[in-house]
Amino acid sequence: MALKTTEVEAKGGRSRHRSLGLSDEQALRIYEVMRLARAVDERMWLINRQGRAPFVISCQGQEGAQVGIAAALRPGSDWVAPYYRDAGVVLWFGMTARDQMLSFFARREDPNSGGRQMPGHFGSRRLHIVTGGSPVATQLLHAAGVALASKQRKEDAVTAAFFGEGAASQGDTHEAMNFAGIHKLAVLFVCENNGYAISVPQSQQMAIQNVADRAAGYGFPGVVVDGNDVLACYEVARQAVERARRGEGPTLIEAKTYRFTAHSSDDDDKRYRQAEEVAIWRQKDPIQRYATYLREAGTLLDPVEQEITERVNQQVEDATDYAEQAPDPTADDLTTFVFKQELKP
Amino acid sequence: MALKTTEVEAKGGRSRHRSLGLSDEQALRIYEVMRLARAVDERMWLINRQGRAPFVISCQGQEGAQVGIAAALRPGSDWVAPYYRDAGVVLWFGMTARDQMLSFFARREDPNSGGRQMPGHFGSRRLHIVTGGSPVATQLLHAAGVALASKQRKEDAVTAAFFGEGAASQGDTHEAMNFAGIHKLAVLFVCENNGYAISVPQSQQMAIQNVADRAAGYGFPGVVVDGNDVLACYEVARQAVERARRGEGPTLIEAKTYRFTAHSSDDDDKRYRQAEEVAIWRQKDPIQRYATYLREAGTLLDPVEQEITERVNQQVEDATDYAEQAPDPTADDLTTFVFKQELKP
Amino acid sequence: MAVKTVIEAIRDGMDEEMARDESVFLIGEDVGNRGGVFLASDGLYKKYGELRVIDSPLAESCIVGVAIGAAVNGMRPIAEIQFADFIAPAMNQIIEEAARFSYRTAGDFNLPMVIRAPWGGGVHGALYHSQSIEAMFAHVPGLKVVAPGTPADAKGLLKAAIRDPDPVLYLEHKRTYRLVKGEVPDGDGVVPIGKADVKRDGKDLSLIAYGLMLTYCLEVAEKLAADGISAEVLDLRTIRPIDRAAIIATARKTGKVLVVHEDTPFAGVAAEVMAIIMENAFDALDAPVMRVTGPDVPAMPFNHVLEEAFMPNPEKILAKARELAAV
Amino acid sequence: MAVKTVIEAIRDGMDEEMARDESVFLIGEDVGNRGGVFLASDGLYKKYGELRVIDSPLAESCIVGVAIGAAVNGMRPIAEIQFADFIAPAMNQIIEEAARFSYRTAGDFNLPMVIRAPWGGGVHGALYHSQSIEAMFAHVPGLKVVAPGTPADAKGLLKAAIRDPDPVLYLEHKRTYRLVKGEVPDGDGVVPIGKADVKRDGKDLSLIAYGLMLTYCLEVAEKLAADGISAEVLDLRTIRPIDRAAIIATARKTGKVLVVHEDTPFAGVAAEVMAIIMENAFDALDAPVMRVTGPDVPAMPFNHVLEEAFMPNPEKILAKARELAAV
Ligand SMILES: Cc1ncc(C[n+]2csc(CCOP(=O)(O)OP(=O)(O)O)c2C)c(N)n1
Ligand SMILES: Cc1ncc(C[n+]2csc(CCOP(=O)(O)OP(=O)(O)O)c2C)c(N)n1
Ligand SMILES: [Mg+2]
Ligand SMILES: [Mg+2]
Repeated sequence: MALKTTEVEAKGGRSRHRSLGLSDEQALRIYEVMRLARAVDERMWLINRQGRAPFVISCQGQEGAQVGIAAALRPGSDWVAPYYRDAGVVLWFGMTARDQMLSFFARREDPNSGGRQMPGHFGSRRLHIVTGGSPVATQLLHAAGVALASKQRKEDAVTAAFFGEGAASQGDTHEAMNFAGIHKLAVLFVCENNGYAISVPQSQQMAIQNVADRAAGYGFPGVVVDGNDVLACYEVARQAVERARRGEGPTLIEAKTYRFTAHSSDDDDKRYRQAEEVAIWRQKDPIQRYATYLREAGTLLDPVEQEITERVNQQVEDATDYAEQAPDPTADDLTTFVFKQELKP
Repeated sequence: MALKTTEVEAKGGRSRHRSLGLSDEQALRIYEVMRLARAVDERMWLINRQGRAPFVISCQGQEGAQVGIAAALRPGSDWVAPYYRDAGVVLWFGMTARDQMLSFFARREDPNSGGRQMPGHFGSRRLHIVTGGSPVATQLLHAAGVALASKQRKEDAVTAAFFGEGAASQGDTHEAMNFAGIHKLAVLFVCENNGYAISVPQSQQMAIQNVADRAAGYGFPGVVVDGNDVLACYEVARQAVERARRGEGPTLIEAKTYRFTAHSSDDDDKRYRQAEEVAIWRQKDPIQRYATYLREAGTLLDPVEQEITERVNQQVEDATDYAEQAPDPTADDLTTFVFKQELKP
Repeated sequence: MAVKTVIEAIRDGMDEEMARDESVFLIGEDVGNRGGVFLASDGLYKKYGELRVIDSPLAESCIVGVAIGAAVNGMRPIAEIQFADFIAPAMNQIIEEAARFSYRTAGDFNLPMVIRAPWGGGVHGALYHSQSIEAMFAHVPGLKVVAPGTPADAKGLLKAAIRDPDPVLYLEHKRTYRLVKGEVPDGDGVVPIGKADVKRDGKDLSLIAYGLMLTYCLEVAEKLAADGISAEVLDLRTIRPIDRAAIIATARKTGKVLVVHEDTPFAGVAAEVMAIIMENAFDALDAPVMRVTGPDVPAMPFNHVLEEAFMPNPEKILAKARELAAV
Repeated sequence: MAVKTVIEAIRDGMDEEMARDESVFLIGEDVGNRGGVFLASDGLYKKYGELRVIDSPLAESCIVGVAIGAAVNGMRPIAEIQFADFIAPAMNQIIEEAARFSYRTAGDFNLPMVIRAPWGGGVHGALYHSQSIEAMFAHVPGLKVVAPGTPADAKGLLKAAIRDPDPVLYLEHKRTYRLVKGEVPDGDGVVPIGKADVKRDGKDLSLIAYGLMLTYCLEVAEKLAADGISAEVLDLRTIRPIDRAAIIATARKTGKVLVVHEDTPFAGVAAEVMAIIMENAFDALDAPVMRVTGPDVPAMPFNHVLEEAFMPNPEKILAKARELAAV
């Protein structure tokens, strides 16, 4: 039942984005958010390696899947339940570089958690980003619940839950897909399959090639897509979103991708994967690849690229400066908000 | 990937059991165990309705799947992890009517639990029946673990885990199948799909027709079989056992069946299913159906049937008398065996 | 005022809140057509339809996880766990998710949701239909835990729980369902979460309990009165946040306290009550605080002899209370 | 005797037991090639191969459930939970299954298995890499729970746990891994489960702790000595079955007890220690037993200011100990 769409790229040629209904501006916006996600991430590593912040966890390599899929949603009315790599998703949904950096430095102003959670633990009620903790896969059930509420109120919002192929092994993943299938909920289950769960390769995680094949067991379609092809990701997500809005139920999208960095700043990926493998995947960098396409399509002209680069750098600089200076929480902040309180003190 | 074998019955005709490699004795033994399971169960309801015991949970209607599949295993060296309906399985594996009744009356001598657990919570280390609690689906992981140990010690034992289609919704079911698939463990996952989980119909339990279709998501075959056709069950189980012993990994067998009774003596099934539906399924009684076949095959002659009936009745009488007289545990038994103790006091 | 059973009070409480607020809905195993295995939701499926009374798949993590998501998106779910004994598959969603949503977002998210779970023994339920689970959950900051013992409190606390902006674990003692009857105020009575209740005034010693044990302690107090011992009975009602002031007040008043619960003793609610008294009323004690609890074994056995041996009952409580009174 | 860190002691303990007994094997996330995220199993995959050092899928219920099954069938699994914070998905398998196998079969089944879980904070681990989980599990009869604080105890208790016929939850404090060094006896030293250890003799007051807090309490005792206060330090080492005799003895000896843990207070281990003392040494107390614990919030925040505010540390313990000494 898993529909292979890896061949999607062939279609459309130099005006592929237009044939997908994306204007040049939209296509460039996607590019810019991917660039921004990458740039913030790179800066965080730099700062971490200088000992100025204790922890990074990265989106690098997965920006195509993240932004491509998020771009098919409607920020503000649709919902996302991202996981820790999904900088690309949350930036598309309205988080800023500054928000990212405030979280990275665990400042009081961090909109995700007030400095309580590690970086990468996104959440914003206002932006419709469901708060995430560290335990993997729990968010798939939250997404199903968010979608249930939309159905109960007869709203057409779509909810997308993102997770790794490791998280697919958790019972919650099964329970969420089963529930969403039964109730034909408007959910996109998006598996960013980067081949590893920390050190554990896919072959030790499951006996199958495609996580997407599991969708058949829940009565909805599974789609495999090249996660490093941002437009292909956009395309399958758009189809899934349309299906969901029509009330036809969930879709499982498996984006095959790769992470460029170690699992996190606490990990040493040389213990479990070859430098050559990383190098091969770096050749398939979703940002480079998209840039090449956009240049060939005549959409990304040199001055435009330069402007984007400047804006991105500017945001990273500003965000870093702002966040590094921003105040820490105080010891008094330790005991607030165990329960709902009407006002932030 | 789910291979339909509902047509199996057509093959073989009047000597079907012989073409499956079952001698007349074996075929009759299967029949007798089905009869015994049914007879003990019926007696328990009678006693319960008389107020002499507080709780029954039944195998009635599912004996074909239970005994047919168990018969493909080797009691003593193979293992089973049954669920609460599996009287047919444990009787095949060496439990006796007396054991059943001791458990039903919660006597001290109850080999499953010393009167601690409800009836239907089977377990015997000696008989290779993994102890079951009430939480559904946990036993699938236990079965995977038992099979892992067999693999680690390079033994060819096969382990069968039994569960309902409701239990298939639990995360543990997913995790167990995934693990067994990865390690190609010698496990049979046997889903006795009786269409309901207490009151919840299959349509509210999953969006698919066949639980067996999920096997594809774990890299091993799924088979649908008519659970009321004991020989068909035996056949698919034998194939799955052979595959497992060859080291080729698990099989998911879905036996479509029905429970004749309410969920348990605490349930009122009139609240959620029609008398007509029950009546239709009673027409498909696996015991009647098998008896008809055996008679037509010339295997079940009247005197044989009479002997079997007498033996079964005899066992039920003896078991009831013995167990009803048997002593209860004493208050001192409350605190023993929280941890391993060398001797039963 | 009408006399109701605990189960009726719960059903009424759900019904009234569902009528009052469209965002309230029920999800759990067999809660729909079947009306729940204890008939707690009998009639609600017909009345409110399949979008508001949802038969879930057999998966507790799903029940709670979906409830969390729905609460995020503006609903007020009541998640029913069929028996408290089957809550463990949902532990991760309850403890690591629901209890931490507010804290981990510094108040940006809150979860107005109730988890209802029938608990406790004395119903021939054996190891897996008799458990006490309150200590484990009460240990977790970020959850509220209530355990009413009377129909009025059952209804009033259920309403409070449904209207509360935070996750509440609502424990309903199975044995009290039809055993305990009492007046239930008409109208929209809410019993505040976090307030214990002196169910009987006394001066010689205090019995502190909740759930079924409240009924037993009231019985014991009656018997003690016949001996000339005046026992105060404090019904905790809410286990978390616990009413420290009420505990300290009764300890200071009588100087002798007996805490009673069915749950096993180690790091249970009684231990915490003892610690609170140790820290706040040590100087007022005339005797060490004592406890009567379930025994230190994994769970309640099926056989009736063993079940009786397991359950605290009026006789056991009375014996200990007399011991305490005599110190 | 060689000086080792806690993490080395654990690695050595696993290695020696795996060499000694072919039925011992390790299963968990990243324990294989990667050697565990803390390198606790570094080298073992190479040495013992893929059938004895198994990289599990990312599923804790699977890890524990498979370990249970393997233990049923003659093996002695060590199940590693990568961080104690991620044990909740396995709660059902641990509490409702592993802890009840022996009891529910009246001794027919027993499960020789160890669940290792790195716990505790002070490592910038934030809400989900810093948790204390001991109270919830210690509450459950049928489980043994150990929490060593020194390399020698870490190794000796690990060996005891692996050889034990029952399920043991083995808690290793992450902060002690490389911080705490000490002599580890050569050879096959087993530290018995269930025995506390007086790590420092004293007569004026008692500090009771385990895990990282042991190290802090020893530091505090040193400082108190400078004030002329003689503090006894009792290391529980095993939380369940708790060493009641040792607790009662030290309480009777000094008459003043301070219990210290990182875990939140409500119905925690300190509450149980206080209850035990209340019940058994009330008459010997010169002051109420006191506790220093983590605060009553869901979990330890990431930001260093908040983390420091959360963690008990020698200063906070010292202040409370002085308060107690002065009563
Ligand atoms: C329930 C749970 N167990 C363990 C962990 C520790 N952990 C964090 S990330 C991770 C691997 C996740 O792999 P995958 O889902 O493939 O996502 P990826 O990091 O590869 O994007 C593990 C084991 C966790 N966060 N949650
Ligand atoms: C974890 C858990 N939740 C709930 C229950 C209560 N319960 C007992 S049996 C049952 C239905 C099981 O249905 P199914 O798996 O289809 O088996 P069947 O009884 O139909 O044979 C339920 C909900 C339980 N035993 N365990
Ligand atoms: Mg991955
Ligand atoms: Mg069923």
